Amino acid sequence: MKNQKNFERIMGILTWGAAALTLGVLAFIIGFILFKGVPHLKPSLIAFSYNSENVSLMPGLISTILMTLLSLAISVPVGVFAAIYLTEYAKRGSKLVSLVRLTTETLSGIPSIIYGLFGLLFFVTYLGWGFSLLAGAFTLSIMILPLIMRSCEEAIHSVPDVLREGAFGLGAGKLRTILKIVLPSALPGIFAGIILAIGRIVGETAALIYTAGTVAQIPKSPLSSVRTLSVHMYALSGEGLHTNESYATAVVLLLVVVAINTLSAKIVKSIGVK
Amino acid sequence: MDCFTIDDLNLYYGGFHALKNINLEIEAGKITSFIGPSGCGKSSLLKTLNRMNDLVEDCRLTGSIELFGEDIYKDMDVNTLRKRVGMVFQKSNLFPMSIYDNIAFGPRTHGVKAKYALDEIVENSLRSAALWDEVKDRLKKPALALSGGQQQRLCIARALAISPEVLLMDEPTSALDPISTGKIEELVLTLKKDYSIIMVTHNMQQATRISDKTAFFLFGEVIEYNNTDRLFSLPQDKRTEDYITGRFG
Amino acid sequence: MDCFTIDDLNLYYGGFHALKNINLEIEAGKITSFIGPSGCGKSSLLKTLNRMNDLVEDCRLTGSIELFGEDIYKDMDVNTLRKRVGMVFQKSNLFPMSIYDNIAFGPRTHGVKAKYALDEIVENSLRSAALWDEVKDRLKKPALALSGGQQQRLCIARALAISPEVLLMDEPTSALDPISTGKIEELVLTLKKDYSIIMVTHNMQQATRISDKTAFFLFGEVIEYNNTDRLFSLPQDKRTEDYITGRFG
Amino acid sequence: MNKSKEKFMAAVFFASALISILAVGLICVFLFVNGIPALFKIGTLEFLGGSQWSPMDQPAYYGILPMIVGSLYVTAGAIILGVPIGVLSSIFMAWICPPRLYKWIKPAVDLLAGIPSVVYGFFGIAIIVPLTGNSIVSASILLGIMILPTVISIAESALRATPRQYYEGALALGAGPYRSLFYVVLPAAKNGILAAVVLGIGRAIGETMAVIMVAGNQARMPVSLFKGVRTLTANIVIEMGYAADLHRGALIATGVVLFVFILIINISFSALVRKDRG
Amino acid sequence: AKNQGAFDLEKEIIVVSREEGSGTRGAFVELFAILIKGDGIRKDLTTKEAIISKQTDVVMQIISSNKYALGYISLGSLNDGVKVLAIEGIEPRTENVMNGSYPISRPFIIATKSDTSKLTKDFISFIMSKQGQGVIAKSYIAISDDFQNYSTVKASGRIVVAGSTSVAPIMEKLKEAYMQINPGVVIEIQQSDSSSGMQGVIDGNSDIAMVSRELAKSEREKLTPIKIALDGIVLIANKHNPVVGLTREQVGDIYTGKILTWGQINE
Ligand SMILES: Nc1ncnc2c1ncn2[C@@H]1O[C@H](COP(=O)(O)OP(=O)(O)OP(=O)(O)O)[C@@H](O)[C@H]1O
Ligand SMILES: Nc1ncnc2c1ncn2[C@@H]1O[C@H](COP(=O)(O)OP(=O)(O)OP(=O)(O)O)[C@@H](O)[C@H]1O
Ligand SMILES: [Mg+2]
Ligand SMILES: [Mg+2]
Repeated sequence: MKNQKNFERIMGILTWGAAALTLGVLAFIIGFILFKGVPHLKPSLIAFSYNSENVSLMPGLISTILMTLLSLAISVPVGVFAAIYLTEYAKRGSKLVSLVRLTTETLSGIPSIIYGLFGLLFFVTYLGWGFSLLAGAFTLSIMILPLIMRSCEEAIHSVPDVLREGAFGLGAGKLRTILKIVLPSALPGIFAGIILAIGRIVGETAALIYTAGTVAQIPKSPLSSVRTLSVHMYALSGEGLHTNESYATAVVLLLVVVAINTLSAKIVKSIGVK
Repeated sequence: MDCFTIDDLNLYYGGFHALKNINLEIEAGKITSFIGPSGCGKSSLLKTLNRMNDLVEDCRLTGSIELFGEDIYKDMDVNTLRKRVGMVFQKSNLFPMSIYDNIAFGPRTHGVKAKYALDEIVENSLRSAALWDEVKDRLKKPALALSGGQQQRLCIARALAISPEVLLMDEPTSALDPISTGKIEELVLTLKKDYSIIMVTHNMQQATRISDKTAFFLFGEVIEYNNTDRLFSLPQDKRTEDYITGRFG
Repeated sequence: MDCFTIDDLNLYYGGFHALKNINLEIEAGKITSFIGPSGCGKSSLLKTLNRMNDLVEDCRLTGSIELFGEDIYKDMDVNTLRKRVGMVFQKSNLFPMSIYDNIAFGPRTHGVKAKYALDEIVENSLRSAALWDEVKDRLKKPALALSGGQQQRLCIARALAISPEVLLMDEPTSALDPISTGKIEELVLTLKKDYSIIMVTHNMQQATRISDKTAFFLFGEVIEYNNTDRLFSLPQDKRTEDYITGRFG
Repeated sequence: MNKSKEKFMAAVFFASALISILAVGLICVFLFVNGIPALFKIGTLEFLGGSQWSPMDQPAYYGILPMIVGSLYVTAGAIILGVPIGVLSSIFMAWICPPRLYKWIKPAVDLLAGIPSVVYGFFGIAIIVPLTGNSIVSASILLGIMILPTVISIAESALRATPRQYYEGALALGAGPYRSLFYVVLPAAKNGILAAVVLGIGRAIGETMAVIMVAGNQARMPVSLFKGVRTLTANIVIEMGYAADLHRGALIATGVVLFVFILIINISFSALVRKDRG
Repeated sequence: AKNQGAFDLEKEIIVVSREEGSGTRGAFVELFAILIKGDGIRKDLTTKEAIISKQTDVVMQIISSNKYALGYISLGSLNDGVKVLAIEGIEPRTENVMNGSYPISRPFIIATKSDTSKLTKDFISFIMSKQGQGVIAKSYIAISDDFQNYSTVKASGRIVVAGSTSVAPIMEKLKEAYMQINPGVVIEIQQSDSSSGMQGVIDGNSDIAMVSRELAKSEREKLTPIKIALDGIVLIANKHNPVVGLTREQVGDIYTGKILTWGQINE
């Protein structure tokens, strides 16, 4: 009995402590960014076009949003559908599935610069897209595909079989069962994967420098070279010339992330209710 | 006429031989009960009848099952089969959606779209399952907030909503109180006019009350299959007798 | 002596008034049944007795419940309460681990570590739940591969393994066949010597067969509470009479 | 009609799987085609076992052992710090945290996932490095923080997916909430948690931009936890811009080594899962 | 708090260097004889203990937060968070670099193919004009100050410039000045690194490469380099460091690991 009590107490402290630590670290990082960045926010930072004096982040902001949307538009359907295939269609315990899963997981640890070099070779040079929004988005899509696939697979797996049985038992085909019962139940898990993916897109630099380039402009076409906010910050800070503006950009980037996350949560909720 | 003809059926879960040489002819328009001790394979047989066992990994089967003359494992599309052979499970498996949507799921699957038609189906099914009065004011609330008994009745309502030809029920009333049970039994008796019903039950009284034929299972085998009153009054096999008297002795 | 004294208990799920002014004295060393139609609050009352309702958000309660004189909502540590008041649920809730580990979980929680002691507890509990012969060769296999009935019996074995003072059972035999039901009933009768037992059941025959006292619930109220034979033979309330005769009428 | 839709969508799912496999395969091919020749030219043993890395000298040395060891240290450090805190936090979020608090914590963790590496790097260099120097410890702490959101999000959704009745069943046996969580719910969610850990490790190994700001990046065998270290990924990122010919090949071969490195980790993890299932 | 208290001469010097291959390091190791070059032999003797940083601002951050650190950066990036050390008593000032008395500088180079477009040639002629060098002189060091005036040809078209991040800031200024005179021209600047910049020109993806180091032999075969500016390289230390200057030899000894503590310098 006493052991039990101690266990409860210790684990309680550890659990609350861990959560507090996580939040503390987050608060600290955000505080740090705000502290360093907010004093340097100024209207010229959001001028419509960039030049070396105003170092405007507006083109970067728009490019980031476009890059995120485009990358997700490519990789979410492919990733979710692939996960559906692997979990619901491929034979359970099939060798191929295990191989794909293993490779996928493994790729999640390959540094993004390798994806960048691949994108440079394949999309930029071989397909002739040049440094462009499109080349960047495709490269990032490949990069986040493992993340989407894996979290989606896990989410689909955790949907209880009795629900599938229930739907099948009513004569629903596989497709309907998956789309109407399994996917809605798996939505929170899939969403978690998407949030992580958004994080990687928004935060990526190395892969983009080699594929989307670094031109700070509002893209006129998918084949325009762009500079996302992350790359922008990297470029600003690198030579130590615009470190303050770089922190100010980080503040804006945080706001963008919050906005994107909130928006996607809303979207998921509106799908989930039905 | 026979609705199901089961021929020399064997079922294995991996290495475990769960059903052994089953031969049964199940009559259309009748109510058939499966009885027997826990673990004897009643649910397993029921599931093979609408191929729910397809979902179980490692589950293998030999022999044949025909539904009105068509081999359900060869000639028939599995979704069509399951629309024709509805099922209510032992454990409630409601979807995490509203009461209304749970019931509407089946009809929607089979093409009913108009709201008034769905409304009608939902109301009728709920009435049939003796649940209408309790839930009519909260049709849009999540189904999972209902009590155990209410959930099970909702499962029955859901199965009725697709108006199948055959209805499989795996202990559909095991979580119900006598009043609802009575209502369901009544309902089952009404449905018998148009549908064939196969029901697994632990309640021998229930089997006696409503079923026309009864099959007694033991360790994966059918020990005895006969008209219900005959099986209960004049069991041919010693083991059947032991079992049905076990309750009272 | 009373094991539970329930005083003026009211229970709300959010705005829904699920239990109304319950006053009950439950005797120690006896078997008490709760009967009543589905949704009348039997499970809800049972859960308040070991504070499982604490987990339900929005669940609010007034009045008091005493276990052998101690107020369980005030004086007592909730884990101690739950060790003293064991519970078997309406739906099987086995853990996704081996049969052995399922049963050993409780004793391990309460400090039993030695393998031989655990082995003994596991065997005894399984025997008591009439499951030993069926599973003794696969104690290390996952519990969830068992049939519905076997799972429910395993849940009972698991509850017995912590040797509680009071045993709450929410329709523990609703998924069981008569033979196992008979065994469990026998077991319950044996346990009565040392334990107090409270059981929700839909089976009035079961209530008659084993319980000493019976409480009849309707829409969240206790309509009648009396010695079992008296309640069934001479119901004082018209509604009780309607209900208990409903089955046969 | 319904049938053809089923068929069509099944084909779409299959095609998506193929595309994914193709994409994943292409990256692998790219990696191996560009890396393996260099590996052979340098000599596998000299490459993997050599402790001197000076590819721009003449004669050049291509020994990546220091970086292999460095990656091991830093990754292990990140796991030791990040995984327990992450898993504990996910338990907190999925089961303990009051809903009112959850409304705030969840977006916060999502935000943590959305902070770019570069910003983590700024944070590391401004806050962590002054305390622990450009060192293994600094890199581990920073990476430990960076893998938190990955571990937390995935583990949390796995934990959430475990049926409530497991938890209730354990409570009803008199187990306290934490015992119920750690002995019943956590094991039930094991596969999802392992996936979370694997992806977290992947993130830790693959991360570069932040790490190179705090790790010191010395290409020599690690000497102390409070001295700098160069990881495999840092090696690639630092030199790729200037590398040509064999040097470039050697850097991509470093990627191959990383791939194999993670593969080994993943295989051991999935063996762990399988052993338990059987 | 860390910077308070006395400066402990027994403490090790925290040596910070740039990554091998970067133009800054290339110039630095050559000028301080840290690099040995001979027939088929090339060896960079920089101590293995040196912290390697890929970015100038990271070097500055490390120096500004660590009392015992020593590093080097481009003169153009200098800010007042750190302290500049004189070399052989000479302050690193623009005029000292130009007149050669401050010894360490490196060239900023652009490289093109010999058959590059007319437009590109015009842009280059702008860079090498009085106007262009004037732009450079604002933050970096012009090659010299006797250049021709640039005369407008009202050109139009697109030029892609790619390469070193060190050169990019000044290239951006040049671009803006040029585009003001020639509004019809679009100049895109891609910053990555010297090598991929030159590779881009060779592959035809870009027109001008920005290079912050000497060209390799293979690169010189395909590209024509033009020196457009000079950049001084300065040694920087923490503001709490009492040392004000170093000799060439001391710098070399510190960076090759022969001098380990600040105390050894005063001897
Ligand atoms: N998926 C499965 N894998 C392995 N064995 C199984 C599986 N499903 C059932 N079994 C086994 O097959 C046998 C028959 O199970 P079944 O569920 O058909 O019994 P039942 O007669 O319905 O019992 P109950 O009355 O308890 O529901 C049991 O021994 C059970 O353990
Ligand atoms: N968590 C909950 N939230 C809201 N309402 C609930 C909740 N649990 C139960 N109820 C409602 O409280 C009432 C009593 O439920 P309870 O489960 O106690 O019934 P019961 O008598 O056990 O029924 P059954 O015999 O069907 O199990 C029902 O109307 C039910 O819908
Ligand atoms: Mg069954
Ligand atoms: Mg109940």
